[in-house]
Amino acid sequence: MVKKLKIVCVIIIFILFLTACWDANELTDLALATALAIDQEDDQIKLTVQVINPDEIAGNNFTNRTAVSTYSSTGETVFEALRKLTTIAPRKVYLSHIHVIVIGEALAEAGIARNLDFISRDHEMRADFHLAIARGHTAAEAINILTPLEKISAEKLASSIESSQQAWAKTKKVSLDVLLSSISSKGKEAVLTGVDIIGDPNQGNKLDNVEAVHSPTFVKVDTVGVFKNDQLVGWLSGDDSKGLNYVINEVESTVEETACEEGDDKKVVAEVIKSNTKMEGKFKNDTPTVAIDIKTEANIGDVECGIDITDPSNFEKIEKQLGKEIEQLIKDSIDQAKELESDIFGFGEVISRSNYKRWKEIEGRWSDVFVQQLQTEVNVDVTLRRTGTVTQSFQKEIEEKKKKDEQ
Amino acid sequence: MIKVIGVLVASAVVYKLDYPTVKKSKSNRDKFVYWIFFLFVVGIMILYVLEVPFPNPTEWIKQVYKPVGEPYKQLVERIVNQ
Amino acid sequence: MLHQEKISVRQFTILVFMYTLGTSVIYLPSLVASYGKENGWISVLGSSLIGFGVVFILNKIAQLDEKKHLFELLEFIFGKWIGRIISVLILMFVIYLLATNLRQIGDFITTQVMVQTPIYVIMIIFILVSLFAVKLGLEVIGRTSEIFFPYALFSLILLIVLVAPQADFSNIQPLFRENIAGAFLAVFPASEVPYFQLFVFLAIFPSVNKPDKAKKGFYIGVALGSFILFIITFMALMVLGPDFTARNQYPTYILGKKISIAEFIERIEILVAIAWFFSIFFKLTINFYALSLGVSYLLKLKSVQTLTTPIAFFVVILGIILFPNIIYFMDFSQFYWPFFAITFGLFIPLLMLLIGMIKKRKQGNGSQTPS
Amino acid sequence: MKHNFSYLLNKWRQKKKKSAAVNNIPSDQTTLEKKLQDTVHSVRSSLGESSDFVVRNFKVGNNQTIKAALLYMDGLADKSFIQNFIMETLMVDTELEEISGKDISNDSGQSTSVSVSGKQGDFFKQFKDRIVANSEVSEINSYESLFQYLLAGDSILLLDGYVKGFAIGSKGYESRGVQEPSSQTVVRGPKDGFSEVLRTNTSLIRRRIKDPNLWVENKVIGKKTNTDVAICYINGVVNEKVVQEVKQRLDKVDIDAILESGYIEETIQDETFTPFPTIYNTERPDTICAGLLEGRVAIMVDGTPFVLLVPALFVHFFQSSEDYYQRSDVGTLVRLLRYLCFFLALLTPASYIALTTFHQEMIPTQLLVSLAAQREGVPFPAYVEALLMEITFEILREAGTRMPRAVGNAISIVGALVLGQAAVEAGIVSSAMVIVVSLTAISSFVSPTFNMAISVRILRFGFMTLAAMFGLVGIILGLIVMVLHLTSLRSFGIPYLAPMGPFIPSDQKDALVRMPFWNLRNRPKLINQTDLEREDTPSPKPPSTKQ
Repeated sequence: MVKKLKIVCVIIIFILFLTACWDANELTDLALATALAIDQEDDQIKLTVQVINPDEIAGNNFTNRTAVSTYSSTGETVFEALRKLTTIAPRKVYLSHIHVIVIGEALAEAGIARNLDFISRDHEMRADFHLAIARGHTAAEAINILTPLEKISAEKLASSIESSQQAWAKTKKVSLDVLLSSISSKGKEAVLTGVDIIGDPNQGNKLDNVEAVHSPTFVKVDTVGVFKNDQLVGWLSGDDSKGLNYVINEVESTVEETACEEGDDKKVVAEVIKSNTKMEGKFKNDTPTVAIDIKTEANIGDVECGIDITDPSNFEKIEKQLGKEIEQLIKDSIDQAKELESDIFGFGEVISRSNYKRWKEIEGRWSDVFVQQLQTEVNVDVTLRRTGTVTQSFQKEIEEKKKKDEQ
Repeated sequence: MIKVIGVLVASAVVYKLDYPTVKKSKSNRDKFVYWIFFLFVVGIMILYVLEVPFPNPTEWIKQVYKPVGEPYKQLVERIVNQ
Repeated sequence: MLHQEKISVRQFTILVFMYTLGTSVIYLPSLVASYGKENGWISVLGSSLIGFGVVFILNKIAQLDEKKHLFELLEFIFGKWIGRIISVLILMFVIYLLATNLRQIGDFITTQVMVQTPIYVIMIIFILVSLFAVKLGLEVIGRTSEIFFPYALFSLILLIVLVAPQADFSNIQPLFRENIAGAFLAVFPASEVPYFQLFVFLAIFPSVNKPDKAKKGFYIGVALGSFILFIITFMALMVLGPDFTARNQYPTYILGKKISIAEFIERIEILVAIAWFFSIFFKLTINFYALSLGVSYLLKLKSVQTLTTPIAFFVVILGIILFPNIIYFMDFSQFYWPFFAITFGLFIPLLMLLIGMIKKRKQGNGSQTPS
Repeated sequence: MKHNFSYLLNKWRQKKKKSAAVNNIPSDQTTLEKKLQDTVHSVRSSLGESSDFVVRNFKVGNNQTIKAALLYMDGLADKSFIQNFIMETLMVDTELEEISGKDISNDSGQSTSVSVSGKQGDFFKQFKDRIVANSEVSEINSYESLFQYLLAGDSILLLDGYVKGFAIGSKGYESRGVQEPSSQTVVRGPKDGFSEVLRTNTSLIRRRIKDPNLWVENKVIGKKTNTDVAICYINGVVNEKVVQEVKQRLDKVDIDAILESGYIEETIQDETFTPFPTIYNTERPDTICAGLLEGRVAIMVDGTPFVLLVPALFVHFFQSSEDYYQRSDVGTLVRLLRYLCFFLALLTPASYIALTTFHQEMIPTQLLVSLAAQREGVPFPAYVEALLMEITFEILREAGTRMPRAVGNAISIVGALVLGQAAVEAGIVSSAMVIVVSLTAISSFVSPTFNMAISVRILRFGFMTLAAMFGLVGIILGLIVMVLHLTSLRSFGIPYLAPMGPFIPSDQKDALVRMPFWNLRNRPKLINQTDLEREDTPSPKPPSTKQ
């Protein structure tokens, strides 16, 4: 009985098999896309896809061809442009391995919401890519730049966004779900990393660019684009982005410096190894206020002057100065955001969490409230832990020697 | 037409292989009911491949539960999208 | 006569667990998030309470006569004709359920995994596997569930553990402030999926070798299933945020996509889907078995397996014609289905219990007087 | 139509049976002829004047009055034994003068005497009691028993004027001695293996289990071959139902020849249409003994070193006797490794096909790029490529086993260089596929039993096809079907997947893992139901160092 049924299954499956494999795609039929660039061209969307040339990366015999190639097409929508690509691209463009989606500045200023729906809807898209904005250039140019070391330039872009956030804290990596939820949230605005091209973009897409020891053209990520709703309204400088990261508790590691003496140009540099932020919203005499409480741990990484860091009082002094520096960073960053009228820190959400009723009252005009009324109390507490492999700097001896020489 | 033949061939194969399991029960009632059901399902499949429109049972259920379903729908819409 | 096979209490418990997860594990977060937003998890808790209530009622019904299955009980309680009419209605509900489940699998696979494959192919291969299981009988189904249970449980727990680092508590704040009414309203549709369908287990209840322990097993299965549902919903809300959860059709699958540990353990969402295939396979099979049992009983057939093959193909056709598109399905499943389910999943069992109790008391008095 | 046909077929078969019985001369039940030469003649003619049939005519007794004949098969019987211990006693040691006249019943007589005039039975008895000085002597009455003994290697002594004869045990055929088994080798553990002789095999088991409850029952199966089949079990430990079932099934076997235990295996197993073995076979006596001690039944067949063990469950095919000779943690790890390899051997090519053609998103980008680079220029789809490579491997493997040893090297060179390296370099297959196939091949050889490896090989192709059609969904559905099939299987009434499905907690100690001996208190529950307690070794505790 069972045996017969098995035969039924097998036969039916084989009948299906005759017409099956609808979804099978051989690897050789796929163009693996690693980056997408979306630009605005006149009224249309210009979509550029960077695809891998696998033979150049992992094959046995390398030729002079580049490891990646890009294809562009234009259409009314992203989806249409993507499908139009099939007329140019030799293979089916496969989107699951996209690392970066770069959006052109012009498009970002016009509003990105309508282009994001396709990206969140398509089943091939995974949610693990980074989004960025091309600053000052078109997005297509940004993904056209060839990079040394990493053959797939999209991967270089993704990894530099990640590593600069991790070690430098001057960018902000943003994934699709974070972007969408900040765009749709009432008490928070979105930010996206900016990608700058240093050098000549036309030079950058040629193989010469990577044949030189020092590539003349390269991409750099150290700014953050600020959105209001879904439109790009301005840019935060690197330091301001760092302030942003401090506030939203995304600093993993960065470098802070402070002058040895007041007004001195010689610095003591500390490496932040851990930072933890707590935000609390409250209403002080009807003024919405957010208290930002940051606890930072740092190690001394560089001492340029002869300050005696073995002296505990000096140590404390440096801690305090560093705290002030960070505080200043944050204040500048908030000022900048207020100037752009965009609550990128999510202060609105903080307030709604602490006092929901009052939040409901101001929810409708939050943007104005943020700019005009919102007060912030920043409190930074820096703790220095270690001093690296040496304690006292040799600078002190040099200074003393210099003094003796002068005498 | 080719689709109908396809369905018939497939049904014949299924019948050929499945019927012995019914035959084993040695009950005429079982066999009879099996034939009726089988023919019914084959009929439906043929109608389906001929793209004959079927009445949708979901619509009937909707009709039955309309008196409660509609007010509930409005209630949900009011509460969720307040 | 249709009941020679025996399954153990452990197997019964696992089947209940699988059935509870069934279709809901991948849909529920989205449903409750669309109603209750960040407080959606409350609805899962609420619905599991209802679930326990349902199990209580079902256990009581089973207690009326532990040797009778659902359809025999119906005839016993309501008399021959009314009992049969209700049996037919219940069978119609179960076949509808079966077709819907099959359609849900088809929809999931054709939206997430294999987009170009025609939906009927997916439905056919799933129902064929299920047919194979039903043909082999309840004993085999029970044992197979024991084999797959560790994987299903382990992979769901693994999913929860692996996405836990990305959980952000602020996503479910403010607690108990907003959308409370929605959260409580969602209890109703949230309990229809797993709990108002549990009455199907009355059909296999008499097959359990130790009926008194099976009652406890029923509770344990539902408790474990609800717990996993709750944790998954909670995690989906915390990791994806209520908006994203509500917007996605299959948030649990997206949750799997979020797994990324040390850039090495990632891209393993299909493993989540596999765990789900197992649970829905058992749900499908139990419904299928109950359906075949009912049909065979009503038509006085010798074997449960007689009509399985025609039913299997009928269900595929039914699954295709029931819902012309996914929005129609979502609308129906949100606003009409809960009423449809509660009629059979709660009202009829309640009625059975009430009349059954009265009847039994009468019988008990009757039998006591002569002695 | 069909009915008619099968009816006719059956009739024809029955007819054939009858006619076969008629042709058989002499008929089995007929007694021997009274005249010696007649008997010898009919034996000779029924053996078709075979050249290895030897008849030695001689005379015994006073005045050489009694005609006798010794019949034996050359090659089956031990010639020197016949010479020294049968012929010599009969012809030399018997004092001829005294053979007549003396009273037969006179036991005090120093020498043997035989009287022709005495009563037949008495004379015959005398012969049996006194003259034939062998330990194994039995009377024969019919041709059936005559042939049975004769063809088993015994010598037949016939006396003129009697319808009875003697069968004297003189088996002494050439046989391979006890050697190291070639199929299941171990690093640590006994190195002896079963041989082709049934008696040797039972002795190997007896030597290990010195218990009167070790029972060996004989059966003769095979209408033509009359093969000895022994059922061996430990009474009181074994599950009686299983023994009954084995006996019943063996009784039902109606086959003309049993050349190997495989014949028995196929005729008595529960389900015929399954790729999975439901009967265990091994060449290792220690494995069989362990099985007997668990309460299982061994079936030994004369003429093959492969002994069957029933019931055989899925887990048994992943247990090697060495697991128990090593420390339990090592045994456990190795056992888990075998399960892993089972799945690797089953699913690696299928998963490769599914991942590269359906779920490219699951492969990390770098790996995908390198896979894609390898596949550039490969003309076949992944499925065809995998199929080609798997079939090639199967051919190589089959060639390797059947080849004469001397050619073996050539095969491996052809396999490794020509098919592996050259095919990759020529761009016909990708090197990733070579890795996949090699991994699969090696994994399938990890299995300690050969027949599980075979079933994996069969199923692998099914899974590959499913993967090519539906990707991972197909693989999962295939797995579900496989497990459903496995759970529906039974081996002599015991569910095949026990103790996992049905789950038996107490039997888990020796299923996926092997617990230390002091933890394995009980025998497996499902197989054995009577004498559960296996041992009571306390868990070892070092003497306390504290005073």
